Amino acid sequence: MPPLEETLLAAGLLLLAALSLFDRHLVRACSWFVAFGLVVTLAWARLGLVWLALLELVLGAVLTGAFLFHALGVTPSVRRPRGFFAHWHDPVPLTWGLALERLLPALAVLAMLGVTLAALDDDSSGSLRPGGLGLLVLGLWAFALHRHLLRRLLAFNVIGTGIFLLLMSLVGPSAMPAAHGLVVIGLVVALVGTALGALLVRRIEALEWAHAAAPRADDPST
Amino acid sequence: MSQPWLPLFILATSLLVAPLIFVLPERAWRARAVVNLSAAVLKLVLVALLVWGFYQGRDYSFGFTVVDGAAFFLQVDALGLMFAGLSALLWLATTVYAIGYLEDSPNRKRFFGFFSLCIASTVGIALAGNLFTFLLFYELLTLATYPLVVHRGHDKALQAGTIYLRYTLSGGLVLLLGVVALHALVGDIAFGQRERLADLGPEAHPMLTVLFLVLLLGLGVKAALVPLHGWLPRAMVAPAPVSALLHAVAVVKAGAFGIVRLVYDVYGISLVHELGLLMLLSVIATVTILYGSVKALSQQELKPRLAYSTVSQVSYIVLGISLFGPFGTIAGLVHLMHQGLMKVTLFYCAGNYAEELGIHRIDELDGAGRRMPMTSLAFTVGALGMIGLPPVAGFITKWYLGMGAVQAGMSWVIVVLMASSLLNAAYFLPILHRLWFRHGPAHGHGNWPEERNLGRFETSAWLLLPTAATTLFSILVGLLAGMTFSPLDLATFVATEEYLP
Amino acid sequence: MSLLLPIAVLWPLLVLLRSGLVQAMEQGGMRRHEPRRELLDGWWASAPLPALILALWPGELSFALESWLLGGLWQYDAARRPWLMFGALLWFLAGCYARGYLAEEQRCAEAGDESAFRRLLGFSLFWPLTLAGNLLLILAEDIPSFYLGFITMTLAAYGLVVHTGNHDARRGGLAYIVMALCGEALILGGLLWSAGSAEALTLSELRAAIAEAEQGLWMATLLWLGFGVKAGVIVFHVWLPLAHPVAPTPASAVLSGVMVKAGVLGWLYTLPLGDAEAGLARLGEAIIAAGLAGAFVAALLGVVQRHPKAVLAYSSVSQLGMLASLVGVGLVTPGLWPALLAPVTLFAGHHGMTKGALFLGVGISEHPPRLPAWLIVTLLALPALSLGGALTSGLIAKGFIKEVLKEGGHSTLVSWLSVAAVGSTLLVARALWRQWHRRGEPALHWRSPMLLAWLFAVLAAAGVPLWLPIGEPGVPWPPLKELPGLLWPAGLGVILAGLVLLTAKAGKGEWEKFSRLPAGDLWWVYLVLARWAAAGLTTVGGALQLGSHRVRASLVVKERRARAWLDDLTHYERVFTHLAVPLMIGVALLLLLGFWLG
Amino acid sequence: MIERLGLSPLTIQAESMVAVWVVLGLPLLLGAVGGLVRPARGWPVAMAGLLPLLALAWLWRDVDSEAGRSWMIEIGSLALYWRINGLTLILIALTYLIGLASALYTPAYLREDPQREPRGQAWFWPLLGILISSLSLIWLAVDLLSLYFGLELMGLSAVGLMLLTGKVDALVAGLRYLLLALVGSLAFLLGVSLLLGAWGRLDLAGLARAVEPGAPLWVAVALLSAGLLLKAAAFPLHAWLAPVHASAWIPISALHAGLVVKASFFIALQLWLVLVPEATVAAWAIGGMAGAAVIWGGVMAWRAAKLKDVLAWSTVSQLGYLLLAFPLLIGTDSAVAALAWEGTWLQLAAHGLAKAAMFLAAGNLILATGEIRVAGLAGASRRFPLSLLSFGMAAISLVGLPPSMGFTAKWLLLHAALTGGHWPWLAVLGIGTLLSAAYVFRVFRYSFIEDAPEYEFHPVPWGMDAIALLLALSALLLGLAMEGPLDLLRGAGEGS
Repeated sequence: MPPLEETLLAAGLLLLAALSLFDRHLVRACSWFVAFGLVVTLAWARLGLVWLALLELVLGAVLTGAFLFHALGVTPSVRRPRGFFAHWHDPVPLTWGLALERLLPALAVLAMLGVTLAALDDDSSGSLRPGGLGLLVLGLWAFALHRHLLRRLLAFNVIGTGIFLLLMSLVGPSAMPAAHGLVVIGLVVALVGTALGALLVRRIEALEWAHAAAPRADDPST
Repeated sequence: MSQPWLPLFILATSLLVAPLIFVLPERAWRARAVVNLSAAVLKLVLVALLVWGFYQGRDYSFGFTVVDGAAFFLQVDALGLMFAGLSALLWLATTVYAIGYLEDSPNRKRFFGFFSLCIASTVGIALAGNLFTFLLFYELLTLATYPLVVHRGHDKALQAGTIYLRYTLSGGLVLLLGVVALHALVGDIAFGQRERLADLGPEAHPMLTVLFLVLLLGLGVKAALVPLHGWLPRAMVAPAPVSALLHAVAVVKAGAFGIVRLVYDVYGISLVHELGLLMLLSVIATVTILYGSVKALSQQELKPRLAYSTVSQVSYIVLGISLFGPFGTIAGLVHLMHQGLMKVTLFYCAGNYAEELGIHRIDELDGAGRRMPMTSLAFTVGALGMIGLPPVAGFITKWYLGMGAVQAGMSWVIVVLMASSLLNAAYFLPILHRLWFRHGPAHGHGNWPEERNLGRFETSAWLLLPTAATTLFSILVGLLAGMTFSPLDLATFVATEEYLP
Repeated sequence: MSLLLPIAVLWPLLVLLRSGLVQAMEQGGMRRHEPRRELLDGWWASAPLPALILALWPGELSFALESWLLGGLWQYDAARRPWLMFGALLWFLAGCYARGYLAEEQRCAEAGDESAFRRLLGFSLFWPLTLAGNLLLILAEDIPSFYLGFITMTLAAYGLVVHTGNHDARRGGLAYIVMALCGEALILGGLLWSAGSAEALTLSELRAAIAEAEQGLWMATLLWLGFGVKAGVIVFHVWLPLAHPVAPTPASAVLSGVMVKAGVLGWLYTLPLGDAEAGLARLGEAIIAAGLAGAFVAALLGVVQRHPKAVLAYSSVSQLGMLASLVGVGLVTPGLWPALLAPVTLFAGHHGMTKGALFLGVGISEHPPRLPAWLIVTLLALPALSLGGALTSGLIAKGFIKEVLKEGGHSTLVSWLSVAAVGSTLLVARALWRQWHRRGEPALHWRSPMLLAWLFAVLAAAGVPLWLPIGEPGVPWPPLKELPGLLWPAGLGVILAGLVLLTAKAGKGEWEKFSRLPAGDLWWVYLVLARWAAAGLTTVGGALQLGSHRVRASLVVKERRARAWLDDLTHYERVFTHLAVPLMIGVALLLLLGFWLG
Repeated sequence: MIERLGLSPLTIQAESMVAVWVVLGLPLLLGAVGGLVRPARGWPVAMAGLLPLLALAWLWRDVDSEAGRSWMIEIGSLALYWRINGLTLILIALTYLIGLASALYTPAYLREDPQREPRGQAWFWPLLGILISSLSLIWLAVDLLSLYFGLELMGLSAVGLMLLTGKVDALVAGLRYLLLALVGSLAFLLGVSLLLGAWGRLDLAGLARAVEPGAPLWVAVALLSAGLLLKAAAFPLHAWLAPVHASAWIPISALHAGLVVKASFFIALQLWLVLVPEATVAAWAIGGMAGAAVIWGGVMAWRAAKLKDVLAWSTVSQLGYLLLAFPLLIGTDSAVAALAWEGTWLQLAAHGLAKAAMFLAAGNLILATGEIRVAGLAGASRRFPLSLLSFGMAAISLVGLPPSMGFTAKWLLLHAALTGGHWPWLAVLGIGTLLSAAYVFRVFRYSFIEDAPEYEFHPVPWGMDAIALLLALSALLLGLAMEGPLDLLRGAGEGS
């Protein structure tokens, strides 16, 4: 029976992840994600992985959040996104059928992992592992479901976090340094990936904007 | 004593000339001509040296391992020497011809570059000492000829090039599979190590039969055996020197040569006989001979008629080797040379008519013998040779084929020969009649399609000289077939080696 | 001295080369303003002279040439001597005759008539070439040389046949070349087969090979048929009456006098005549039957012809039929052959010279010399009667043959031959009659080479038994008591001819009905058959062509469709783009499944 | 074949370590310098490029004396395992060669490119340095942590390079590439996590001893492979490849198609050989994917309208050949595996050189004609014979016609397939040859058109042609001189 706070933590993580992934309002979703990052920091700290917590705080929550907001074009002064993020919602309408269909891959991964974990058969009692698995499934589902680039970036980050949690829950103490190494690299990669993605999104938007504005400029009537 | 360098030099004379030509600017036609001609002469001299050395009993071979179990191996034997000699000789003639033919036409640099590569591959095929090396040059030949086939660059040429590639690349692939399978079965076989396959014993025979058929399929495409001949008549859109070379030595002959190698030097004729495949070969050859002749009869244009004639004639080689016995062998081998000389002559003539008078159709040839007597004479000699009349070279082949057929107990082949002679006569003699006995523009009736006065003689001397030379050769190798070093002599030498180990 | 052999063969070629060079120089050089050189000059006429000299050489010669074809061996021996002699003589006479016969064209050519010059040039080139071939085939002992000579003669003679270049000449040429090529193919097959069975390279080996071979009968049949085309065996004879009338008269003379004999020579060279082991009696019987049939049928067909040369051509067919039946005897009764060879040779020589003289005479009757008419008629009738067996060489030859045949027990054949001789007489009578009808105005000077050559030919023909060296025992002169037996066919022929003449005089129209039969009889049948066959083949070929076109078109369509399909297929690429992550998971699952399976 | 990977025994030798570090670090250093200096001419690049080659020669001399070695590096409590053997050396040499060619080509290319992005130039050099170093690391590393690090570094720098053009379509394609690359890394990471969780170690030699078949291993390898195959653009996970190439800079395309996709393949194959050497069915499944890749890639290349698309799709197709290594190496007997081993690496090198040469030659053609469509090449053979010749020679290797390396590789693969009696792979190789001939000669067909309209064209500097030509020549002619390198490959594991 895992301790209550750990369970709560895991549940909070899942809730925040779900919110950040499925909130229809993008700025809000990003905000939820920052919150999610903070909770992950807490989780690491709770496990006694202080360095990891610190890294997660800086890289996972603060910098990633900053890049996400940058991508949206949202700054403290400008509160509403511009350009093609002006429409707030996902371009692809979500239907239940599609959502269920896209859940399949995530469930497949879940099944694979379930089989593995069952076979490993160690007496892990933490709630981190279910939490990690949940994040993984949520993230994969979202990744498969959404076409929106920013949402996919979010989903990617959530999956990454899920894998880190899973990893940490799996390894024994002898393998801890290697696991640390993996997570650190993974965090940095996630950040760089997010940053690149965010910058790209901005750039694409700027170019598209210019492209769309160009023909309009020589038509005075509009 | 082994002297590896001479075959390498021979290969290099045309292989290295290609980059040299590519480097020379398009406009430097004089320099290009000098390079081309000197390389061709050099190659001829080197081949002559090789022949001399070979008769002295010297051993020329060169080899290195490419990958485990497959070696690049050049070796000189009488058969290869024959083919190398033919290609060296015809390269010289065709180079001269091509210089004259392509005067003032675009893309000459490209043409001559690939032309040299084409010959390099042919010589490589001739000197190849094992199937791997043979395959190497065989494929290279496909590549080197493609730019020549599409040289004109118009739609028809490109279409022909595509079809050519479809056939030859597929054939090459099949051949590759066969060769690899043979390697997987017994490893690297140098040409002449016939006992390797024979030693496998009767339980390997089904496998060997299948492999033989696969290899034959691969080689048959280039040898234009029916029904794999479809590319050949279409490839006629190429310029005349290319057609000449394609038909006389390079592509078609490479296929036939490959079949000869396959039968004699890889499997060994006795093994093939044991497998019962000779009958199959002779039937294929017969069908090809008759089909090619009948198709030739229905052609209205000169070059396609010659092309179908090639389809028919090259199968004489296959027919020859399918006759179990020394005479059949001699016939097949000697036709390798004879057909080359005669066909090259005919194509030169076709090219001369096209260049000088713009003639492409047969019915435009009326009275051309008056306007271009030398060319027409050459054509006459070539045509009579094709029919198999003495004293032109073709007779020798036919004679030995007949002897071989009787020797092999396949007297029905004689009927094929008779029919083929008649068919050949039926499609060549009307041309000769038109040339010499009809009245045409030279007699004041009508006009030539596109007359150009290319030279002081009936046409440019560059065109006339090679034509005359090959004509002379085709007569001489027939008339003086009994001489030492004549193709017949060489072929007899090869055959006796084959049969009297 | 053995060099005489190659010289005899090569000299005509040198003459040919000379004519060619002269022509080339005239074309190349800017000498058009000068009058043309004479093409048929003395050098040209000298082409057969070395051969004639050789024929007079008493000894035997042989000439071997290692590197020639498959090993050349030329021989000059007693058996070849008569053939060479009468052949070369007739060639020479005909050559001299031609100089006069073609003098008119020569004048036109010199005056600048291009087409006349072309024709003459062709004649001047093909004549020696044909001659060279003819000489080579007589002298050759190795098979390739023999075949080379035969084929050279055959093909080059085409140029002589189509000399005038008009419609009839082309038709005659076509008949000639088509039949000749069929013959060539048969000969080639026979030679290859028989030579292959024993790896023979010389003609004597070949004969032995046929005698020994299991399928000797078939080889011999092929060869007999092949040479039979040239020798005018019935059914194959159609080219003779078509080609002879259109060829220039000297060419007709050598064609009929010498070249058709090449076929007979071919039989003698290749068939194992007189070989008791050969077992070809059945073929021999067939040959005799075919020969006699030819002799009769040709006579019947010939007498209704109008052109004198066509009549003479049929006469040749008839005579060669007799000759063929004699060759057949050589196969049926091999023991008789050694005795029969001499009369056969004599008969061939007699027929060659006489027929030559007759053909030359046709030209003479067209351009008669300024001599008394009775003299010309006599001179024309002399060889004619000789051919009928009534006079001179004909009488002696026939007597000789009858004697030998009777000794050999072939009396029936003798009777048949005698009956056939009636036909021969009728034929020559008809020929003379037609000549008389077509006679021209006397214009020729008596010293013209044409006339002299003809006169010499007539005399030589009459004296063939005197000078033809047929072998040791020599020609037996028929005893007087045999004469009636020998003369009756000719007499009967003359009488019949007279009767027919009288009948014809009585009712002109009736006679003309018979004369509608065109020369070349079966040729027209062949032509129709060939047309049918060609039409059938064209239909079949067209159908095949259409079929293959259809197949090709459908393939093209299919290919286009396949390409369109492929192009459509490329749209599915979007699926991979959209479903990349699910697909990745799918791949993982697939691999997992694979691991689980093994 | 696991012994040929040179995983053990561990040896530690200081001096070669230095050489290894130099080989790894020098590209980074030079990249940084390049980013600062931004060379506009080829010759400084050539001069600088000599340095890593010298370093490589040094390393080669050190290692060549023996069969190979592997060693452990400890960073704190982390243990990393690297090795060096003939295979590694050949791959590093290949990396340097293609990298150097691209680097040499770039200054001239950027001068000629009408739509250059000046900002991109500064980033090019450091990213190139990172890419080459990370590739070298991947060839060297034999523990999953180093491999993960190298893979991520390579992936990100490759994405960065691809984006340098700064055009919208490039960015969109790059973004998709980025996302998929990240997902692929996540799958990789997940697999690594499972392995680490199950057996507590990441070094391949140790894992090879430790692992036992079962669900954890299978799931882990399946996830690892899926991620790597996605990065390697194996069918059906190839969708990102063609659009990325369509708008990238030419030298970067050359580098990417020649090397980057192969790194993932290399890791995957290595993992399979170590972890699941007997998984025949799964290997056949990959073989099936390979066949589909060959056919699909070939068909798409044949139907593609743009020259670069042709090349990109041909990469997909050629990777199919490489994937045949799985069914031919996994669970086959030693004779087949020995042939396939050589064939695979030869194919990798052949395709790397040939594809790089083809991209460079195609770049020359595109720059010269200003046309990106294949149809725009009409008449090119008369105007740009040299570029076309380079293209052609590389194409020969791609099709696998003699005497090219591609031919030798195909020969070996065919030989292996025949020896093992794997008929489907024979068919795959055959169809692949025909399809590649079809798309290659389609390009030539256009180039030989004579009556084409005269496009505006300006020839490129000879240096650019020369680089393409040299690469193509090496792809074409080295095919016959492969015995030495193959010997190195064979000898790679015999020390153990």
